[in-house]
Amino acid sequence: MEETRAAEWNSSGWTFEQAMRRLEEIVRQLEAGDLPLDASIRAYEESMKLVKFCREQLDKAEFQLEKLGQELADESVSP
Amino acid sequence: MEETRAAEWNSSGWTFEQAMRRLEEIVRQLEAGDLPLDASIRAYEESMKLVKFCREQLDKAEFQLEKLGQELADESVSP
Amino acid sequence: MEETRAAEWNSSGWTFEQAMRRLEEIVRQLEAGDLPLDASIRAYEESMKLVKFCREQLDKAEFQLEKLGQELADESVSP
Amino acid sequence: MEETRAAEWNSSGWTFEQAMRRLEEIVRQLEAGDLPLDASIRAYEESMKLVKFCREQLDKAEFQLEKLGQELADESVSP
Amino acid sequence: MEETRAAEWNSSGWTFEQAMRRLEEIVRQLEAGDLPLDASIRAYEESMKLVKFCREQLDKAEFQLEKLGQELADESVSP
Amino acid sequence: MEETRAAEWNSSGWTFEQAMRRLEEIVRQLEAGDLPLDASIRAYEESMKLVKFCREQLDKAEFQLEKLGQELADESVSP
Amino acid sequence: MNALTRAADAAEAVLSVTELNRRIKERLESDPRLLQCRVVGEISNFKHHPSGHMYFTLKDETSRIRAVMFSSRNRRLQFQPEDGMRVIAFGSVGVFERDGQYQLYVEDLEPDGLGALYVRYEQLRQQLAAEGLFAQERKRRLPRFPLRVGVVTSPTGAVIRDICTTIERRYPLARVVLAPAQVQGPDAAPTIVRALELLYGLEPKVDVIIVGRGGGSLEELWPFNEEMVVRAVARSPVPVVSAVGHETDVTLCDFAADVRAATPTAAAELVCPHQAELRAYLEQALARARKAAFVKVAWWRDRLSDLATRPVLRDPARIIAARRQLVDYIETRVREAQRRPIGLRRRTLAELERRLQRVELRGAIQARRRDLMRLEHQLQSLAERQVLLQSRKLDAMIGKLEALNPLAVLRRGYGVILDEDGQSVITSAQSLVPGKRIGIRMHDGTVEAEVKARGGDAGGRVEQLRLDL
Repeated sequence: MEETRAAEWNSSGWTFEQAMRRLEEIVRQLEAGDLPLDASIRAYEESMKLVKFCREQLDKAEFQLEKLGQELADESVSP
Repeated sequence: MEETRAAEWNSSGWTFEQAMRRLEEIVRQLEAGDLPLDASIRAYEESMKLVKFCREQLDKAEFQLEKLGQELADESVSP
Repeated sequence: MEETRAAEWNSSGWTFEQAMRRLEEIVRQLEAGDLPLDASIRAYEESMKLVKFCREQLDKAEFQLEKLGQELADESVSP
Repeated sequence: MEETRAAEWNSSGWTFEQAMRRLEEIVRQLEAGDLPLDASIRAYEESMKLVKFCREQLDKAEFQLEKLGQELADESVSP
Repeated sequence: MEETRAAEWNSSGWTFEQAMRRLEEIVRQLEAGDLPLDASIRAYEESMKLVKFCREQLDKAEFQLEKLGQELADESVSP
Repeated sequence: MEETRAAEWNSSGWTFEQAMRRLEEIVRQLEAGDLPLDASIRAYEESMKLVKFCREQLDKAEFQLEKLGQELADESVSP
Repeated sequence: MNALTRAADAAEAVLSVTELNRRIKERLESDPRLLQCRVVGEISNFKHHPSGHMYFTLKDETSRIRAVMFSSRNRRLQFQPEDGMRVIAFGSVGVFERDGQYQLYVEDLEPDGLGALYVRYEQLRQQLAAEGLFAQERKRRLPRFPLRVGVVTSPTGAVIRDICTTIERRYPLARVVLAPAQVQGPDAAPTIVRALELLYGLEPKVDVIIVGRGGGSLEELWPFNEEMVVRAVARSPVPVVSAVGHETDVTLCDFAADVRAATPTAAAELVCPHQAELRAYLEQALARARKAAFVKVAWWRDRLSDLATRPVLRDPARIIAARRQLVDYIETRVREAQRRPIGLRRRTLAELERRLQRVELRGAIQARRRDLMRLEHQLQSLAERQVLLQSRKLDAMIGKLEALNPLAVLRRGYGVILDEDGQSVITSAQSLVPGKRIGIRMHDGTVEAEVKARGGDAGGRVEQLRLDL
């Protein structure tokens, strides 16, 4: 199942929220400690990717917000 | 749903009050943080447009009011 | 409802008192700030017309009173 | 009601007393301030007519004594 | 049966956990002491291979962890 | 039968355990003391060969054990 | 006189006081003129004794007499005698011997003249009052602007003249309708009633009626106390002003009327307004109406200007300004809130990362390594033990075998003779024929030998010795 998920993940049509949910699931599994060794490693690896993806999404979002704010500021100054 | 709204909005048969209510809804959603991340961004963008729309409505209204007030002032001076 | 009223008003079979009551109602509504923006504008416009109408009525009334008083004075002097 | 009264008045079969009472009523109504504006004006106009009527009545009045016939036994006794 | 297992083993689709379970089974068998000498030796030989496999798995896992940790650290520092 | 056995034995497809069992049998026969001397001597001579065989087996096993243990130890040190 | 003469005639005859008083008493009480006599006089020193008897003095301008009226007599009196009251007493003169006093024993007492009328007046007043004829709530207000004023009085007297003069002067609008009546004398009452009835039936109606006559004695005013007159006044359909006599004279007619006037002139003044006042009122009314109308207009103007100058109308930008504030406020909130979803998520993400970091994969690997090591050691020792066990078993076997070594006796010098091929043991000498090749097994080896002889020649010759072991 993890394989499938990881695959799904790499195909990357995921939203931030899906990524976060997956990340939480992984963290929970890792915390529970009931994964086989290689699955643990893969899960850990996936979690790293998810963290990275989420961070990027957030950065992107922040950037968009800033851009929007800037546009609005320009508009409200210029006209 | 937000998509639909934004669409509705752009078709612009809205009143000032509707725009304000929508703004309040957006603020509430943003403050609660319960929108998906991308929806949040879109909501913010929408809110900025709504603010602009509201301001324009108010400018228009003010202009009309001033004109009306002026007419009255003219009448009450002249006759 | 405001539409209807404004229409009624323009058809102008109104009495001074009705006009004053309507004016008071409008002022109250405007002061309470519970009218929608466009309705506010219309209400303001209506109020301007009402003020004008009422003033004219009062002027007319006063003029009539003066005239009547004059007639009486003439009569009581002449015969 | 005022309309009716004013009309009645003009038809002029009124007595001095009726005129006086009407005048008093009008003055009371006017002073109470509960007449509509146009009714006030009309009332004032009516009051002028009433005063005029009463004055004329007084001016043209001639005292009259009417004696009813009753046979009295002994008129000469009375002091 | 052990032959079969060892064979299966050499074809190596095994996981760490399966290997560990097999090791424990071997221990149990050896403790029971009912294995013929050459079977014991073969079992021991198999167990040594399993130990080796497990070690490698652990080494690999550890290495991957190091690498991932390093990557994450690099990313969270650099951008 | 013993003949056959001894013959069998010399053809040498025996295991350590078979050899040990044969040894025990020989001991039991010798202890019973009802063998003719030459049979005894032959039995004894056979036992000597069996002992030799067993010892060799054990030595071989010991050697293998040592070798396997050594290999594993080497591996765990070197890489 | 007779007694005195007699006393002079018989000087020596001395009388006791008692005898004298008795003689006086006999004399007085035998005079018919002093029995059943009527005396008029004024009451003074009136005392109503607790025993019920009344004691008083009757007097006139020059003289007085004591009087007593016993309770058996005075119980029936219609009025309460009092000092100053003129009364006619009916009774007889008697003597009270103990005091030597003569006095009038009153059997009946009535008020003198007017007093009697007064009593009738009072009785009738009480009766009619009890019927409610004089009740205050029956009183009507006078019409304010009467057109026809009915007057019931003598057509020739001053009353009608006064009334006409007054009304003509004050209020010429009103016509006076005179219903003549006799206002005094025993026949007056019916004429008054008839006059009233006339006015009551008149068409057009009179608005108010004045009933009047000038001042006079009680007897003169009496018709206006007559029951028929009072009742006639009381049933008048229009308000009645009673103006009978002077102010001090109150007739029952006054009580029955709606208003009482002190004089006829006062009645006329009550009945109609003064035209000067009316004219003044008209002026005033006009001025008041005018003022009220202007006040009304001014009041509306104030209200209108109050409304028109309300901030919201004068400065409609306020309507907008409040909303602008709202927009600003909401924009501020939006701007403040815009990063909140990101912030919240960053926190969640950071928390997940922290949790990830806390996950001890390395530790898990170490634990597994330890498990593995333990297994390895176990395996090693188990495998070694297995070999050791077998090798001990083998050693034990060897020990036993050594003890059972069939060749052990050979050490003590025994040898075993084997056949030529060393396979079987030769147990009988019979089979040892000379020349037969045999093997001899000693403890330390086997030699080949050849049998040389048998029997006695016990010593064989060993040709060859070879160690086979």
